[in-house]
Amino acid sequence: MIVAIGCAAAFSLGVYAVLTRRDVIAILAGAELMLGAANVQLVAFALSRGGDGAVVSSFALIVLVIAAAEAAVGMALVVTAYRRTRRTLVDEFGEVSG
Amino acid sequence: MMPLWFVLVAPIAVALVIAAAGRGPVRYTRWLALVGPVAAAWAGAERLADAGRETGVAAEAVSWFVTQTGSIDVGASADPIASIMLVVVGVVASMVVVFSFGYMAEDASQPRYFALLSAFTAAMTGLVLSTSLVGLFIAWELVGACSYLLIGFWFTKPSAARAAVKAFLVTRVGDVGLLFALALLWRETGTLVTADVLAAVPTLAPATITTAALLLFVGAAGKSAQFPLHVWLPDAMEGPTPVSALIHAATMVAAGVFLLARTWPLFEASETARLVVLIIGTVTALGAATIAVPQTDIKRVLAYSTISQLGFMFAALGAGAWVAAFFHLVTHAAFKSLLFLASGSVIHGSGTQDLREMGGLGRAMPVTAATWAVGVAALAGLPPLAGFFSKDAVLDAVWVHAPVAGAALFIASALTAFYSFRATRLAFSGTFRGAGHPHESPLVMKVPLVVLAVLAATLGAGSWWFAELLGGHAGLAIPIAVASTIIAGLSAVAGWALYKTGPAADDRLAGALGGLWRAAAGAYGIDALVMRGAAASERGAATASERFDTRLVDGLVRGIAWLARRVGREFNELQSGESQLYAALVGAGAVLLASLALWLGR
Amino acid sequence: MTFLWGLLWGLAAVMFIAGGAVIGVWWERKVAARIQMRLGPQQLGPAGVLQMIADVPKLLFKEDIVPDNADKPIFRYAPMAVFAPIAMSVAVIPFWAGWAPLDSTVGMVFYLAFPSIGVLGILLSAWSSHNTLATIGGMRAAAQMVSYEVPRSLAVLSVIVLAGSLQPTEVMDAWQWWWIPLTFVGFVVYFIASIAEMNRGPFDLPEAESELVAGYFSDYSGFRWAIFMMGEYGALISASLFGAAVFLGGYRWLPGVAGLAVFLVLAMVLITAVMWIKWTFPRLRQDQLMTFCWTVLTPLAIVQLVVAGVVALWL
Amino acid sequence: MSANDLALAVTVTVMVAGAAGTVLTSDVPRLVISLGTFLLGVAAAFLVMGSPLLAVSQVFVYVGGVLVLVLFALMMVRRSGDEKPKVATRHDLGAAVIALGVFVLLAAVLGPVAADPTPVVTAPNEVGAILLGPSLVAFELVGVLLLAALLAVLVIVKGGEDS
Repeated sequence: MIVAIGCAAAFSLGVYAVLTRRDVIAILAGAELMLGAANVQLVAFALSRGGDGAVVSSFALIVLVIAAAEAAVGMALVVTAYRRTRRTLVDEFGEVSG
Repeated sequence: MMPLWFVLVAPIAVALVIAAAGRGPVRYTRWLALVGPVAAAWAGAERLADAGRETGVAAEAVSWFVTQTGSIDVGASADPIASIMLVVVGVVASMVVVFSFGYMAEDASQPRYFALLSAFTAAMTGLVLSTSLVGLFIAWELVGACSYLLIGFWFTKPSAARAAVKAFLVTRVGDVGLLFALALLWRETGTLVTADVLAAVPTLAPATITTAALLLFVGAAGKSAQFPLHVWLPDAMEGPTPVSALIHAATMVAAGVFLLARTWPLFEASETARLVVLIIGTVTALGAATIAVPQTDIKRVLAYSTISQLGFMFAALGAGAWVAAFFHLVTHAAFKSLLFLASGSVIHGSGTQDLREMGGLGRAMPVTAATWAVGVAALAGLPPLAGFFSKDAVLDAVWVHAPVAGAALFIASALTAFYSFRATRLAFSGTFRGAGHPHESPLVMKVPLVVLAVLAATLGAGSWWFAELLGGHAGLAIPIAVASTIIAGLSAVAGWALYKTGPAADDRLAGALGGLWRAAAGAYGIDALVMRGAAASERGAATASERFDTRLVDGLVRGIAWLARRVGREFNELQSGESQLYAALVGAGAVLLASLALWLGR
Repeated sequence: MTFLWGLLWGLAAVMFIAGGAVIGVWWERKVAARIQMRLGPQQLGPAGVLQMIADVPKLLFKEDIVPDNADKPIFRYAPMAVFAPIAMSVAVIPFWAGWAPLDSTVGMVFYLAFPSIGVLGILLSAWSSHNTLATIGGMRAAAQMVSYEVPRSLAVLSVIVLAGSLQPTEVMDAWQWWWIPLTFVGFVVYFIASIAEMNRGPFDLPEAESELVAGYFSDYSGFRWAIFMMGEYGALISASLFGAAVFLGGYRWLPGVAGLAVFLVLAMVLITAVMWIKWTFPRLRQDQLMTFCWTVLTPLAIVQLVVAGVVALWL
Repeated sequence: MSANDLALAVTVTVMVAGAAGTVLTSDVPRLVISLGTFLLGVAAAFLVMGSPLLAVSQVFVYVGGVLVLVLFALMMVRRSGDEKPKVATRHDLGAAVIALGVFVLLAAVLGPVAADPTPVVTAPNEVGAILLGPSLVAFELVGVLLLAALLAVLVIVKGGEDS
């Protein structure tokens, strides 16, 4: 119960960050919040349902690695975009939308 | 035994080969066009030789598609009727093809021409052989399509293009009737295999039978140019003359008769339908015969003659004598295709279609003149030529059945003899009135004429065999035969004698007959009437559908477009390129949907 | 309970490191003085030991300057974040047969993972100084440390593969003398990468006095500066201990207390070697630093890992 | 409340506090510290739930990797003069409602069904056995994904330099 509600709270805080931050990097930070919360919830739920610890851990590990890869690519995009446009606010990427 | 599939497939393949080979090798590939007709004639003859032992055997039948209420089968079989038709189609078509070698020799579009002829042969044999009404309908439409393409063969001529369209549209009216008939029969019997449908006739309500029969007759009337759907046939003469011989004299127009013969049990079960067929047939026979008299175009004379003779056949059908009608079909195919080919030869040799510009051709083209004479005599019903026997059978049947109609047909046959000999005298006697030097046609054109002339002269002898094969009554009704011979002979003499003076006789006759002559010359204005009526109804329908289209359909479309634009403009605001707004919408949507799912799934 | 023990050992480690750092400074000075003929650490007291006693009060009593423009709370506590992870990492080093302060089942990864938190501390302190030179230094440090973590981890991985365990004590149990020649390349990679990790020369670009005026800690003074120094020496000690243990066999050479002594001597040798290198080699350029990491050390570490893997398979 | 529950409650509280800080602060270092707090909370939660490997990996990958990356990127693009750089935010009621909706939904759905876990201590070799056994394909795919990400980053950054 505590874990579920806590993770839900952290997750929705991440949602809020993604929705309100203007800064792409901060938006990525919000996404990290959601990923982390979801991962904890995943492990907690699996264990409370009698899941095999090793399987759960391996699964969560894979999630973790993929999320890290996503963050790396995201950062690369941000830095490149910044180099080209000197901007990192989502509002300012208007021209990207065409 | 020639397999039926070969008869069907070979002409199609040949058509493709000829069309694909193109103009260069057409001198050789055009001979391939003979494959289909010869195969058809061969197959039909073989089966006729076996007649009585193998009848109505489905050679190949497959379920085309299966529905909940039944399956639609298509197949091919050759019963005696079909076999006879195969022979007729095959012989006439092969003669026409050979004739065309000469007639079309100068034409640049020969590959198209011979490919179409071959395709037509395939369609016609398909129509004849089909075991189901669906297959028949498909072939029926293919025949119509080939006819359209051949009438409009010289499509650069506006009149030819118009005639093709007219023929296509008018016969389409009949085809709708046929389609309705098929729908009705499908609903009532659950099958469209011809034999099954006919076997189910006794179980049907009389009204249903009458309706189905009349609808079938509408289809047949369209294809066979019966009043008032005959208007396309005279115009169809815009096509090459051999095509007229093949399609518009011998085979396609006979398809209506064939259809009624094929579905005869339906008509046998319906007195009303037969009466309608009799009336229409008689009116057509008499009317077309009168129209044929004042025509000055040799092909139009033959065209109205064809309509008239088809009216004879339908009158016989209406009188219940389908065997007589079918026999007349066969003999008519022989002598009318002969006449058309001979007229083709005349046109080829004299360079004109106008009777008033001919004359004296008998000396210039003796073979043509001799064969034409045989054909004319057969058409007029002079003994002992083929036409005599078949027309006698028709007159006998109709006279016995309905004397009024019989009398009308006697008049019609008198007129037939009259206009036949009028045309003969105008064309072949006297001196040449046109320009240039008429000359005899080459050998390839003369051979078919001779063959067909022999057939036209001798087919009458087949009368007994024919009756035996199809189960009609044999023999000659002597009083009728004598009467009709006398009438035809007198009329023929009258026509011959009256036109001693050439075209001037027309003026005298016109003066004597007054308005009647002019009316007949103008085909009683039926053409204009029909076309105007059709045009009016068409325009009404067009206007209605145009209104429907602009108001409702376009309105709907425009309304949707307006709505889409409006909605788009409203939502334009949303698509600002702000990814976070999208994310917010996705989030809101997810929450809404999930809560909805939770609320509903409770 | 694990937590409490961890906490306790962490505290002990802090003391250990702090003490070690002070000694290390003295020792370095001795080494440096020996090499560069400096006189202070040689002559102040017996063998110059009083130098370190003079150093400590000097640092503690210096004025604690916090720049006006700095983000003060972070400026104040960021150094702790540099030092603490290094102190924590000492907890998993196996000192004795079957004993480490925190004998975690994932100790090897723990050791590699926690110092990377220190990078965060460096970046934060650099950022909070609000000083261009500090920021550049911090970013250099971060780039350097994050990069050199890769070959370092790969090098350690070869030992992990050979031992088949992530638990330091088990690794030590499994250790064989012939691992030294087998993992020699890995050890060298580990050693060099560790020097880069602790931002010591010749990899001390982030604090290059001549360019960046001491880099990320240029605004620090007094004991906060001392914490950075402790962090640096702590990293030096920790890395030397860990390398001495898992690569060189640590206490396995001799039984009992003698083993521990051997272990510490080995670590001392490594520490001295690091100092020797610092005072001998010139500083690298930034691009040379990165190129060296990614084109020399990382491939070498991977080759080492493959060799170790093949041998582990063959065992 | 058992010690385990207490430990869970503490870690979760740390997580939520870190998350809240990440969302609310507009100051770059504090944002990073908050995010670090959250990530360490996650690692602690993994540890409490009996998976030290996950905890250490979390620290290794996120705190030492991703977080440094975030801070690095922030420093790189927010290095503006004297003025204190802020992380721009547009607090918004609609977003708050949506986030609240997500929270209510998740809590309402997961709260009743997800009891707090009793820790299952997992040895790293077991995880390794799973990863290299039944989940080998997934493991290899992750490897491929990481390689792809590496290449993608290289391409992206190089592409930025070229033009």
